[in-house]
Formats: sequence, C-alpha cells, structure tokens
Amino acid sequence: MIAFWLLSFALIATAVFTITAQKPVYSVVGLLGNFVILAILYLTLNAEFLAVIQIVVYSGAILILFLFVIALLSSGVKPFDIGPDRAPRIGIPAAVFALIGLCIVVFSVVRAQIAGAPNAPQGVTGTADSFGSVGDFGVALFTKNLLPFEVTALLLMVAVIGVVLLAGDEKPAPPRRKPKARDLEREPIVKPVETVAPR
Amino acid sequence: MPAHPLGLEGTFPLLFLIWLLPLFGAVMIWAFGPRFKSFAGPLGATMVGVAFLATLAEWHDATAISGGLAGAHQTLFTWLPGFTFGLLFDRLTLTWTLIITGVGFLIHVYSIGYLAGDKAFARFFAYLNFFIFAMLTLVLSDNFVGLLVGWGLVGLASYFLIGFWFYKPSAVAAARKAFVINVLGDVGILFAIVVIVAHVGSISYGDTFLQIPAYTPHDLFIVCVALFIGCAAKSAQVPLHTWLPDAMEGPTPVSALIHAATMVTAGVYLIARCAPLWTASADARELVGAIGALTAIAGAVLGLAQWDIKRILAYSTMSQIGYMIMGVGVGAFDSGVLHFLTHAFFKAQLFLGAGIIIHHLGDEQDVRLMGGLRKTLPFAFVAMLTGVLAICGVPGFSGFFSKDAILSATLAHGHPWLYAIGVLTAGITAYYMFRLLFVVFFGTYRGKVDPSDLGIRHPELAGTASASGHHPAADDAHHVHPPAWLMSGPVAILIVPTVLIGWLAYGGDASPWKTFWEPVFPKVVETSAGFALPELAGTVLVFGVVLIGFALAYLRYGTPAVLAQSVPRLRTETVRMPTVLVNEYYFDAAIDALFVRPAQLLGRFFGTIVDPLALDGVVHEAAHTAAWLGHLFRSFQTGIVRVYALSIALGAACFAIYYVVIGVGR
Amino acid sequence: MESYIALSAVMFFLGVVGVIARRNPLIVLMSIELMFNAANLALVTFSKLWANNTGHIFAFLVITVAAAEAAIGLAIVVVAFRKQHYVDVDEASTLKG
Amino acid sequence: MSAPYVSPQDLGTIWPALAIAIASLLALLADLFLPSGSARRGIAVAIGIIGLLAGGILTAQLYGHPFIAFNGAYSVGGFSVVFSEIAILGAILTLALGLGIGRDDQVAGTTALLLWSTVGAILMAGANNLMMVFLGLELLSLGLYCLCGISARRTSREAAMKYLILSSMASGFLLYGMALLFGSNGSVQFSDLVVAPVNAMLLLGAGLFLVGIAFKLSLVPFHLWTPDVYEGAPLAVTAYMSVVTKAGTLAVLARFAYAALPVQAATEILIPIWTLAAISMIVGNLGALAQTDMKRLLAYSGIAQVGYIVAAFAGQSALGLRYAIFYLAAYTFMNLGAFAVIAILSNSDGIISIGQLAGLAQRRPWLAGALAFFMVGLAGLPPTAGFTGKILILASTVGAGYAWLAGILILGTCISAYVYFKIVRIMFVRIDEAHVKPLAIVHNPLPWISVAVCAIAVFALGILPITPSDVLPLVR
Amino acid sequence: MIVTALVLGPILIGLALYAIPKSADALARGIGIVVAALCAIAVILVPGAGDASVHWLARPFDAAFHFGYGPFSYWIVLLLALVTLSALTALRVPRSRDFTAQMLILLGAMDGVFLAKDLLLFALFWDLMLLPVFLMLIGWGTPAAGHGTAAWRYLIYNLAGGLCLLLATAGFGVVHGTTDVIGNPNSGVAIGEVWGGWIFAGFAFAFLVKTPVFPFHTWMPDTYAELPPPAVAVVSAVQSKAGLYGFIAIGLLFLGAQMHDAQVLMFVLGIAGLLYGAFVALTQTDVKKIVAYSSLSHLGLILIAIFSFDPTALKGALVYIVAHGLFSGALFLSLGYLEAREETRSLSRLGGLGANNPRLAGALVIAALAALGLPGLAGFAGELLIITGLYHAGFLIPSILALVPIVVAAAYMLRLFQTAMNGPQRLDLPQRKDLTWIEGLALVPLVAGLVLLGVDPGPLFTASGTETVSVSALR
Repeated sequence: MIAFWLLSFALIATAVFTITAQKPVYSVVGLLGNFVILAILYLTLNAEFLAVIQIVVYSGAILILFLFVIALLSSGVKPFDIGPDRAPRIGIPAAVFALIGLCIVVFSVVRAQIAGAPNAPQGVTGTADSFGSVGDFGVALFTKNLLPFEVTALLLMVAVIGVVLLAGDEKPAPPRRKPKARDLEREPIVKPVETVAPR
Repeated sequence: MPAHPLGLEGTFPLLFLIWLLPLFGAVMIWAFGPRFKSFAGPLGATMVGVAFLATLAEWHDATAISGGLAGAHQTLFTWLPGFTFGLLFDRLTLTWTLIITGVGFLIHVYSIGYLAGDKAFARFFAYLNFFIFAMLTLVLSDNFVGLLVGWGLVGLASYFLIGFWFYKPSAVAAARKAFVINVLGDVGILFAIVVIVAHVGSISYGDTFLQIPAYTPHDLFIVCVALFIGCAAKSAQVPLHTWLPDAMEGPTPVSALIHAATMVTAGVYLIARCAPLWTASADARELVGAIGALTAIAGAVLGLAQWDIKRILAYSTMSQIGYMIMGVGVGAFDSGVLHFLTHAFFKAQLFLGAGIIIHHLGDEQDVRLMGGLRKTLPFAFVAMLTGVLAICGVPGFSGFFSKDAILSATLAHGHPWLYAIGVLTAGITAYYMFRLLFVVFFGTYRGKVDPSDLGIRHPELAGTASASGHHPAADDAHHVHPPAWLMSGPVAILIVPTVLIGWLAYGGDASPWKTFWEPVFPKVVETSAGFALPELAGTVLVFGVVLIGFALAYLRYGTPAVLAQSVPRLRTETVRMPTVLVNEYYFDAAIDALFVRPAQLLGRFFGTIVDPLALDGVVHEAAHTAAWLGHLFRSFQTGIVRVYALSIALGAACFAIYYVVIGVGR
Repeated sequence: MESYIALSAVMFFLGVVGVIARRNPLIVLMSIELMFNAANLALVTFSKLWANNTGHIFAFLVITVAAAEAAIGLAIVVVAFRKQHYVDVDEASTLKG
Repeated sequence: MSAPYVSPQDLGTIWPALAIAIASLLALLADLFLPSGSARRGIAVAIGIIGLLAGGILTAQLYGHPFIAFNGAYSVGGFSVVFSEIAILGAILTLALGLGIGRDDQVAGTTALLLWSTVGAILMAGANNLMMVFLGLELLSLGLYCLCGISARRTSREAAMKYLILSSMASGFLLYGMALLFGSNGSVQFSDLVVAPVNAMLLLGAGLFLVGIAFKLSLVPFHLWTPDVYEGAPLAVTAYMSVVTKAGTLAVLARFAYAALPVQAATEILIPIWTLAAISMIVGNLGALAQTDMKRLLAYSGIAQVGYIVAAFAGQSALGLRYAIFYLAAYTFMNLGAFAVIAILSNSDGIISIGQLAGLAQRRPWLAGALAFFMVGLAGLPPTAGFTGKILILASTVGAGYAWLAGILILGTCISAYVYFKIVRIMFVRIDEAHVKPLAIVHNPLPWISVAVCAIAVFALGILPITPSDVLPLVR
Repeated sequence: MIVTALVLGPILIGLALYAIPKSADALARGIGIVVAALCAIAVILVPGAGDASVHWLARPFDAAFHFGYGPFSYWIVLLLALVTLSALTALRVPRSRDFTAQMLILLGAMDGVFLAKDLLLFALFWDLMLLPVFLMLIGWGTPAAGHGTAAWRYLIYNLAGGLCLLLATAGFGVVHGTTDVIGNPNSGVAIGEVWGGWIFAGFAFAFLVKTPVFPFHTWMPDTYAELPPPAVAVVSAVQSKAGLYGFIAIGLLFLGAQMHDAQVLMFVLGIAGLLYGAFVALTQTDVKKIVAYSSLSHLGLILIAIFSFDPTALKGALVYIVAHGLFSGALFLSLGYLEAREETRSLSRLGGLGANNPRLAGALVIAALAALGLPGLAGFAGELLIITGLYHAGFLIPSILALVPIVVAAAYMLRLFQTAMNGPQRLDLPQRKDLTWIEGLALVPLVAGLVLLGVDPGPLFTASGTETVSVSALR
C-alpha cells in the first residue's frame, strides 16, 4: 500500500514536472520518469506485457523520437527553449478546472457500483495461462481482437506515408530575412534569437 | 307575390333600344371619334333623338296599369338569389326618360354649334352620349344596385365633362372634387343597400317596398338617411353642395344638361322612387324637408353674391333643387316631380341662353364685364327673360305652378316653417335673377372697361376668361362659324315648354298632372294635420314677395340713373360684398380642414414614420442583430489553439457536470 | 481500485492542463501523451477489476495509435519550424475570424 | 480457447475496406514506376476512383445481409452500409473535383491517404465496439492531419497543427470516456453496454464519449477548429472533411444512440446532443453571416447542416435515422457540388472570396446556375433534396415530440437564407463587364462531371426521396 | 393531365429558353406569349379537367403529386394565364430571354400553388414561387436601389412565411397521416386543439405575409416598385392571392375551429390594413407605391370578408379576388407604359400626358376606375357583396369602416391619374408616341374581364368548389 502511494506521488510529480518544465528536454525527462513509474503500476495490476511494451515502445521509441526532434530543431540552442509561459492566463482556470474534474471523476467512480465485478485472480504472475500474462494477451489479441490488431497495421502505414509526404522533398523556404553576421557561425538550421516571434 | 311587384313582366325590345343606343353611340364615337371628325356630333344627337322617339313609343307600356302593377318590367339576369336585375319602365321613369332624351337631344344639337371646331369635339359627344346612357341606366333600373351603377356612372360622366378642358388646373380640381363628393354619396347608397338586403334579402324596389314592415322604424330611418346622403351629394344639398358651382368649369351645354336639367335631379328621382319608404318614416320627411329648405335659401343667398353668370345660375339651380327636395321630402312627390319638370326646361334654357352670350363674348363669364347686350343679342335676351320669369314663378309661367304646388304642399303637410322659408327664397330668387338680367342686358357694354375699375381683384374668379389665353379649343371655336340655328334653334324650342308646361298642373286635384300620378304615389298621412291656405291667398302672397324682390332689383340695378353710372356702383358693390358670401360660407375651407388635411396628415404620418421606422424598423433591427451576433461569434475565433482547447475542455467540463448530476439523480 | 482511477484522472487532467497552458508544441504533444496514458492506466485498472484483458488489448492499441500520432505530430512540427521557424502554437493564429 | 477463429464470412465483411486499402497500395506502387508528370496524377486518381468504386460495389453487396463479424467487433448490413456508401461517394467526388490533392508528385501519396481515411470512415460505420470506433476514428484522422498540411501554404501547415492538437485532445476525451464505459460494465461491446446497469460512471463515460463525437461533428461549442482548418486545408481536403468525417462520425453517433445505450437512460444521456444540435443550427448560420471566404462560409454552414442532421436523431425513431441518412446524402451532393464549382473557379487551394463571384452569371451562366442551385438546396428551397430532406426531418422531429427542435431548425434556416442567397445575389446582379473579375477556369472534364452529377442527384432526390428501408442497427 | 401540363409545361419551357441564344429576345418573348396563351386556352376549353395524381411519399405521411382544380382555383388559374399573357404581350423588358424564362417559371410555380391538391405539394410550389421573383428583383430592379433591399425584404419575409408553412405542413401530415386533402372537405380531418392551434398559426403566418396583411406588408411597396412592370403585374395580381386562397382552401376546410378563434385578430389586422393602406396611398409620390398600398387596403377587405364566414361575403371575396387581380394587373401594366415613356415614376415630375397620349390616358383611367370600385365594374360587385355579407353577419362597425377606403380610394386614384395625365403639359419630360395598338390590345383581356364580371359575376359562383367552401364556411 505504501508502495502504491509512493508510486502515485511520483507519477503525479513527474507529470507536473513534464508540463511545467523550462525546456522540452526536461519535459521529456519528466515524461520518461512518468512512463517508467506507469510501467511499474502496470506490473502491480498484473499487466506484465503492457509494462514491457510501455517501456519499450514509449520510453524506447516515442520519447527518443521526441529527443531527436528537439535535437534536430534546436540542438540545445537557447532561442528554441521558450521556457515556461509566464503568467499563463488560461493556465490558472485550467488548473482550477482540473481539480473540479478530478473531484467529479473520483466522485462518480466512488459512486459507481463496481463492487459487482469479480476480483482479480491472485494467481502467480508470469505463467502462460494466468490473467495478464503474455500468452493470455497474445491469444486475446490474435483471436478475439484480430480485426483491431490488423487495423493498427494500416494505421502505422498511414503514419509512415503521411510523415513521408509531410516532410517530403520540399525545398526549405528561404529565411525570412538575411541572418545577421553573428548568426552565421551557427548551423543554418538554427533560428536567430531576434526572430523568435514576439509575444 | 311576383319577384318584382312593380311593373308588368314582359319583354320590351324598345327599352333596350332606348337604353343601349346612347351607349352604342358613345362607344362608336370614342372608338372612331378621330375619324368621324365633325360627324361625331350629329351621330350622337341622332342616337339620343331616336331614343327619345322610342320613349314616346313606349308611352303606353309605361302608363299601363293592371292589378296594382304599374308600368313595364323586364328581368335580365341574376347574380345570386336576391340579386336579380331588370328594367322597370313606369310613369316616374317615363317622365325622367323624356327629359333626359328630349332635353338631351336639344342640348346635343346645341353643342354641335357650341363646340364646333374644338379639338376634342368627338370626345365631347362620346362623353355626352355616355352620360345619357348612364342616366338612363339610373332611371331604368328596377333595383337599388342598378340604380347605384347608374348613379356612379353619371358621376363619372360628369367628372369627365367637368374636366373636359383638362389642361386647365381649375377644371381638373373641380372634376376631382365633384367625383369624390359623389363617391361619398355612392357610399351612402351602398350602405342603404346593405341594410336593405340584410332585412329583405333582395335588392329590388318591389321586394323592398312590399316588406317595409320588416324594418324597425330606426332601421327605416337609417335606410332613408343613407339614401339621402346619396341624394344630397348628387343633388348638391347642404353640406355636400360645394362641387356644383365649381362644376361650371365644364362647357356650358354640360352645365345645362347635367348640372341643371337631369343629373342633379337624380336625388329627386330617388326620393320619389322610394316614396313608400319616405311615406313610412316621418323622421326622414322632417330631415329631408328641412335640408331641402335650407339648401333652397342658402343657394339663393349665395346667388346674390356671384358675378360669374354660370355660378349665379348654378346657385339658382342648387336653390331650385332645394325646392324639389323639400317637396318630395315633405311627401308631396308629384309637386316635387313637377318642379323637376319645369325646372329642367327653364334652367336648361337659361344656361343655353347664357351659353350664347358666353360664346358670343369669347368665353367671358363675368357679368360685370357685360351689359347692354339687349341690343346685340336680342334672341338671347328673350330666352333669358322668359327663363327668369319662369324661375321667379310669375303667374302663368311654368315655374309658378310647380313652386306654388310645393309651397302649398309644405303647408298642407304641416311644415309652416318650410313654407315661410320657401316664400322668402322665392323673393330672393326674383331679386338675384332680375339683377342678373339687368346687369347683363341693360345699360352699356362694359367689356372694354379695365377690370380693376370694377373691383375685380382675382382674374381667375372672373370666369375662364383668363384661361382663354392658352385655350386652343376656344380659339378654334371662333375661327369656325357654325350655322346660327344650331344654337338658337334648341333654345327657341325650349321656350315653349318653359312658358306652358306648368299648365299641366292647373286645376287642383283634377289637373292632368295629379291624375297622372294618382295611382303611383302613396298618400302621406301626417300625424300633425297641416292647414291649407286658400289657393288664391297663397298665390297672392308668393307673387307679392316675388314682386318685392323684383322691385328691389330694379331699384338697385334697373333704373336709368343707376344704369348710367353702373361701373362705379358695381365697383363699390364688389368691394362691399360680405366676405362670408364671397367665400361661400367657408364650406370649402371647413371641408378642407376637417377631412382633407387630416387624411393627408395621417397618410404622411403612416407613410413616413410608422411604415419605415416602426414596422420595417423591427425587421431591420432583427437583421442587424443577426449580423452583429455573427461578428460576435467571429470574434471568438481568435485563431489561438489554446483558446480552442480551453473551449473544448470547458465544454467537456459542462458535459461531465451534467452527467454526474443526473448520475446523482439516479 | 478507486485510487488507481483517481490517479489516472489526475494524470489525464494534468495532460489537459498541459495542452491548454503550454505554447511549446512539443510539450503540448507530450501532454497529449499524458492524456492517453492516463486513459491506459484506467483501462488496465478496469481490466484488472473485471478480470478481463480486453482492457490490456485496448491499451496496447492505444499505445500504437499514440506512437503514430506522435510521429505525425512531430513531423508537422518539424515542417512548420522548417518553413516558418516558429515553435509557439500561439503563433499559428493567422487563420481566424 | 473458447474464442472462435476468424471465419471466411468474417473476412467477407471487410472486403470493401480491403479493396480500398489495396487500391491505395496499388496507387503508391504505380507511382514508383511512373515518370514524373501529369500522367502520375491521372493514374493515381484513376486507381483511387476505381478502388473506391469497387469498394462501393462490394459494400452494396452487403446491404440487407446483416452480419456481425470478428466476435462482435464489426457489423455490416443495416445503416452501416449506407453510411459507408456515402463516405465512399464523398471520397470519389473529392478525388474527381480536385483531380487528386497536392502537386503531381504528391498525388499518389495523398490519394493513398485519402483512401485509407475512407477505410477509417467505413470501419467507423461498421464498428460495433469501442475499440473499433477508436481505431476507425484515428485512422480517419491521421490521414487527414497529413492531408491538411500537404499544401505549401503556411496556413495549410497551421491548419494541420491545429487539427492535430485539438483532434488529439478530443480523442483523449473520447478515449477516457471509453475507458470509463469499459469500467462500468467490463466490456467494450455496444451490445453489452445496452444491458449494462446504469451508474454514474457509465453516464460520465458516455458524456466524455459524446464530447469526442461532438468535436468530430464540430457541434457548437466544439466547432471552433472547423473554420480555420477548412480554410487552411487544400480545397479537396476541405470538401472531404466536410462530408466523410461527418458521415463516419454520424454513423458512430447513430449506433451509440440507437443500439448502445441502456434504454432507461438513453433519453437523458442524449439530451445534451440535441441541445448542441439546436445551438449549432443557430450559431453556425449566424457565424456564416459574417464570412467572406467561400470555404469558411461553407464550414460554418456545415456546422449548421450537421445540426439539422443530428436533430433528425432526436427521439431515436427509426424514421428519424432514415431521414438523417437521406439528408446526409442530400447534404453530401449539395456541399460537394458547391465545392466542385469552387474547384473549377479557383486554384487548387480553393481560396475564393464571395466578391470574386460578382457577375459570374454574365460570364459563366451555367456554372453560376449550378452554384445557385446548390445554394438554394442548402437553404432548403425546392426543387432540391434540401427541401425534401428538411420536410422529412421536420416531420420526424415533430413526430418524435421534439417540436421545439423543429422550431429552432426553422429559425436557423431563416438565418441561413441570407447567407446562401447572398451568394446567389452577387452572382446574378448585373454589373458592367468592366468590373467582372476574370476567373481561371479548370477545363478538365472531371470536375464538371462531378458538378453535373451532384446537380442531377440533388434534383432527383428532391423529387423522389428514396430512403433506405433497412437501417435498423444490429445489436447482439 | 391538362392540369399537370399547366404546371410543368411553363416551367420546363422556361428552363429550355436558356438554351436558345441570348440574342434571340424576340423569339423567346414570342414563345412566352404563346405558352401563356396556350395555358389560357387550355383552362377555358377544359373547365372540368380531371385530377392527376401520382403517389409520392408513404411515410412520414402520405403525400402525392396531386394536381387538380381545387376550391375556386379554376378562376385564379385562368386569371393567372390571362394576366401573364397580357404582361408578356404588353411590355418589352431588356434581356427578354432571361426575363421571359423567369416569367414562365413563375407562371408554372403559381399554377402549381393553385392547382396542388396536396398540402406538401402546395408548400413546395409556395416556396418555389420565391426564386423567380427574387431573381427578377436582383436582375431587373433599379440599380439605384442597390438591387438589394427590395430583394432581401421580399426573400426574408416570404421565406420565413414559407418555412412556417413547411413546419405547419409537416405537423399536419404527422397528425393527420396524409396531406392529400385540399379540396375535399369530407376528408375527415381530426386535429387536436393543441396541434390545430400551432398548425393554423404556421399556415396563417405564411398566408398573412404573402398576401400581405397589415403589419407584415413592408416588403411589398419596395418589391412592387422594383419589379419590372410585367412581373409586378403578375405578382400583385395573382401571387398576392395565394395567401387568401390558402385561407379559403385550407383554413376554412380543415381548421374551421381555429379560424373562428382567430376571427377577432384577423378582423383587427384586416381593418387596420384597410385604412392604413388607403391613407398611405393618399400621400405617396411613386405611382407604383400608390398602387401597392391600395392593394394592401383591398386585400385587407378580402381578408375580413373571408373571416366573416358569411356566404355572401365569401362570394364577394371570390369576386374581389378576381377583380383585384384584373385591375391591379391592368394598373401596373398601364403604369409600365407610363414609366417606359416618361422614364420616371414620380408624380412630382409627371403631368399633362393626356394631351398627346389619349389612349394611354384611357387605359390608365379605366384601370384606376376599376380600382376605386366604380359601380358597373368587377371591383364594385365584390365590394358590394362583401359589405353586404359583413353587415348581414352582424359586423356593423367593420362594414361601416369598410366604406371609408372607398371614398379615399377615389381620392388617391384620381390624384394618381390626374396628376400624371391632366393639367398643363410638362415639356421637360420626353415626348413619346401614344400606345401602339398591340400595347392596347394587351389590356383587352383584363378590361373585358372587369366589365363582364362587373355586369354579372354570376359565373364565378357556379364554378366548382365554391359551394363546398361556402358550405364549410358556415361550419
């Protein structure tokens, strides 16, 4: 129980850090932590396979993708880091609204008569036939839910083609104005400080 | 009971001839007038003449009487049950038809001469024929609706003929005034018809008169009043008389035919026709008699103040019709009709005579600019003289008998006040008619005198002389010289009846006139028994008053001494003329202020304030509000993603709250 | 169990707040990932609750979708940056009205 | 393992989707071997249209043979067929009126994406459980994110980013709602949801689910993204979004409303949606009042039109569903017809302001007449399908006891008349030739054909309103 | 069969006209005239043409493409054909091809309205009528008025009405099960109190706007002033009768109870319009607006006649409907001649035309006289019967108030005629030649109708349908 409270505290903390971090990089780090903790929580919920997927796909793939993009766009150059939005006027109502929603959900869940549900079998995890194990998961995926699984394949292909089309062989647009002399020693991709859109 | 218990049912082709020939003539002339040129006049005259002969030929049918049905009747067609139309040709109709076609024919002939060379010669005769047709429709109809149709059409004809010279704004205004007032009268009759139909479910005279008991006295009075509104408008009774003097803007033959002989007496016809109604309603008799008397004296007094020869005659017409209305009003229907008959002749003659003068003087109508015409126009003098004698009621002349009959009837039906007014009016009539005679025919010709010396301040009041400057018709009229008999002939013919026709009524109740009407008109039984003056006494009294009037007129205008210095005297008289008379009792002003102005004000208020601002304004506001809202929503589209996201989130929150609330509700 | 759901709810709404509050497109995308993962947590919890691994399948699919979406999202961000050099979602506001 | 394996019949149900997917692959392959040039464009579009036609025919086979495949994941027959056909139709017309999307070298890819999105719409129409709804929705959306950003204009990428962020957020809500629905009864099947005990969690889940749906349908207040994205996206993509997305999402909404909600709670769960529909009718039309760009104007009018369609669902009457489908078809033809005219008149981005249409009737009477005809239809006047559809929807709403909704529909239509006739007026007002703006006219037959097809269809449907008889959604 | 041809023929031919070259104006106009003439002939020759019905909808309620002569529609259809014939013959409008096409479409649509025996079909053509008029307003209206306001007012007002009609029709169909009811009073309509009230409200609003009746009339003056004369002749002559026809054919037959409930309101509106229109017409300076406001006054009279439920008044209303059609058509055509010659519609500029244009003056005066209800012309017969019926039904005050506009009408019609035709000539106005014989001939059907019906309107009452109407009016 203690563990759960610790985990949940960490989860929320990392999430908060993610959305308030100064730089995207920090956010990524926060998100990484968040996902790892999430994976652990999955384990406590008898979802080993998902836990693994969580680590591999999210932390291993998506976040790396984020990092690459950050690197590609900024390569650590200052102007890219917009930093936290000072006085995000819509942030405060948003936070308030978040609390309201939170209360709503918890309330509704507490009110819901979910006691009728059978409690999860406390079988030894990891064995093929037990709930949440890889085998169990695989069977369900390839028999009962075959169609959704196939659709995901189509989905990924859409993503591939789409990205190719988007980032496809377009000539980069000319810079909006001549870069100043002191910009020139930077990589061409770098956007000079001055051209950060005024806010 | 037959459908139309007036007249013997049958088919009478001659009636159609009488009725439709003028229409045929009118259409022909209107359609091919330009080609007909001067032939249009004779054509029109022929139509009316033939109609006159046909009328004579129908005399027998008209006077036939059997089984309580008098005259001839023919059914035409039916709109709805109760709305059945037909022709009725009885003694009353006969009388009027004879005058309409007879006098009408003479005046047609006269007009050929009078209007010779006028650009719109053909148009004139088209109108004139159309008028004859309309008037015949009025008198031939066997029901109120047909009568109303004729009533409206004669109004239309008079509108056209008053505005015949439509390039003269004064004529146009006069025409419009006449028409609108006449429409007012039509509306009165319309309402009467509505009430009648509501009670007896039919529009025919017969059903109406047979079922008089069906009315409450109140309703009967309403009907009579409504009908009388029509009469008053058409016959120029106070207060609806103001159009008649202005109507003199029309050519003189028109004044003679329409505004003296026939149309304006339609009111008399209507009351005589509705004798049963008036017989049944004492209140109606009181009212109509009183208004008739009032009109008689009012017209006469105004006649004193006029300088335009045709306006003088117009007011005398008004006054004389007042007599007739008084007569039929009090219930002496035959007397009223008799006066209509005589008046038709002598007033037509007076107008035609005046026409000769005006024509001779080149459209000069101001008597102050005449004088001494006895020598230059002897024939006109004779015509006017006989006419004046007749209208004044000098014994032996036609007017004497009719006027006398009416006056004695007023007494007999117990209206001494009306009698008194009538007698007084007779005196005034004599005064202003002889004044006219003296000023026009005696003394020296004043045509060359500068109008200002005669105190003529407003040339436009001095007749149409001012207009004759740009008056192509008149100018042409002087270039051509029609044979003289065309104009003098009809007048000469008219002199005979003017003098003699009255003798029909000689011999009291045994007179042919009385016997002729005996079976037609119901007897009025008066509650208040009137007293009958001895015939002779009445005659003497009336004639005495007339003599006084004559004497005054002679002293003021006729004596050689006066004639010698007529110019300054006329001048002083003109200047001293009481303004209330000059302005004709301010009737026009009053009507203008009471009805015309308010109506226009109301219209302007509605048209420029209510319509655009109030009614349309609402719609405009709605449209503007919509557009404004559109821009408002547009302004929500800031284009900033986070705002959109916030809106989504807030919307989701609202959803969540709603569902949780209903969740709690379960 | 309720506590797990509450946890996922908190995560979800933190994600929402991130989307609303941050102007850096990358962080916005990460916030969306947060939302999805919150949903996943709920799914997994419920499948534990009902002893029914459909939730796991669902979560798995969601992860795939999230990956694809992230890829496309990042691509769009990259292109936008390459062309307009902006990395602030508030700058993407020429379409309005 | 009790779960049965996939049967051939199961596979039979997804042949249409497969055909279209394969066609898109073919288009991509063909593109590889073709020299650059307009030939690539033609080939790609041709393959795409053929594939779609094949899909359409295969789908038509399924009409009247209801079957639930893949262990309840996917169902065909009933109204899913009709919605799929409308989606396919929209895709075909989109390809035709725009001659593909993007530059010549992009067309193959864009065509493929378009087809895959269409597959997504088809899957949504047939989806019988939450997973399939989610996947179909995402499949539809992912393609569109890319297509929005395909153009070289800045606004295009901006539209893509907006659409991506907001749509993903909405998907998040949808997903969380699904999670709650799953949690409320431990199943993702609609059929289980019908019989599920109604509790707060189910209600909240349904609510969040409907939020996602409302976003995709761009009902007020979830509509803010629509005008911007429509304006920014390439013309053909806008046309596609205005029809196919709505078709797919309406199918989901129909299934959810008719076949997935516990009877005792259905009404109160759906009331917010009817309300949003009512608001959309008014706000959409009012918003359109102020617009000057044709695409934006049509975006707003689309918001209102969807409001009309959703209103037909009110009361979940079978007739209402039929008339909603009918009006959706009518709207498809009218809207795509209008877009086709714009496509003929404008460049591929379809940026055309109302002012540019001034005096069109003098230069291009037939084109102006066609556009006027579509506008009249959208305004709901005879002799168009818009009129007939309106009367049908009015009848069903009144019959279902939602007279207030019908009243608001009338009010909205009154406002919209101003919008649509503003365009008619500016086209037909006489102006001297000097002021008539020259417009580049596309002379390729395809767009003209699509205009003609739409016009004829709008008129024919207006005279003979044929509505599918077999629309009742399946529940097992 | 014939009735269907009456509806579809003109529409199809009108559309087909767009196929002939733009320059072939004369040809197009000729075709239009021929079509209108054929319509008139068809109506006259086959008075008892049978119905033509094709099933249309099975659900949500039964509806059919059902054409046929409904209550009294025979005469209105004949009127429509005649007025259109006269209008097309009378005046030549720029871009005749397009204009003629629009006129034919309008002809067909209005035939549809009066021949439809199915409420839904009625509503369909009711809304279809809008389009040609709108197009004519924006295509031929005076640019000075920005093509705009008039067209917008017309569209928004009438579309609002049309949509309410649509809603009411839907409600009717849902409640009653079928809309194929017009003209058979014993179709046993049973509409509950609640529904009936709303449905009647919908119908009534549409009818009142289209007629128009007092507070909803502000679209009319502009529209009448902006429309080209031939179009306005047809619109004012026939389109304005659609609402009244609706009250007779639908209201009296199926919503008698609601009609009775609304009686007081309608009387107030009708009388208000009666007086309002008359007084406003007294002060307008645009000749076409004078006639427009006079129409407001006359139509108000017809409205109260219908709502008096008195058989006589109803017959009067029928007479007056036709009469108003004839004389308003003749008036607007004469004013069209006037405008075509003098290039102005303002009384402040016109004057003295009668001297050189006697035939024009004649045409105008005949129309004006009919309009002011000169006894002997059709208008008078209508007024007489209406007021008789009103008084008979016990409406004393309304029957007296109905007399006032007759006098005022005399004033404003004479003002119109005399100011334009009489008085000294205005030399600053263009001097054109008088009416050609063809222009005169164009008015003959209308004038002849006025005279014949004025002498004996009996034939109107023998027409099919009126009996059923008057019978049901007594309900």
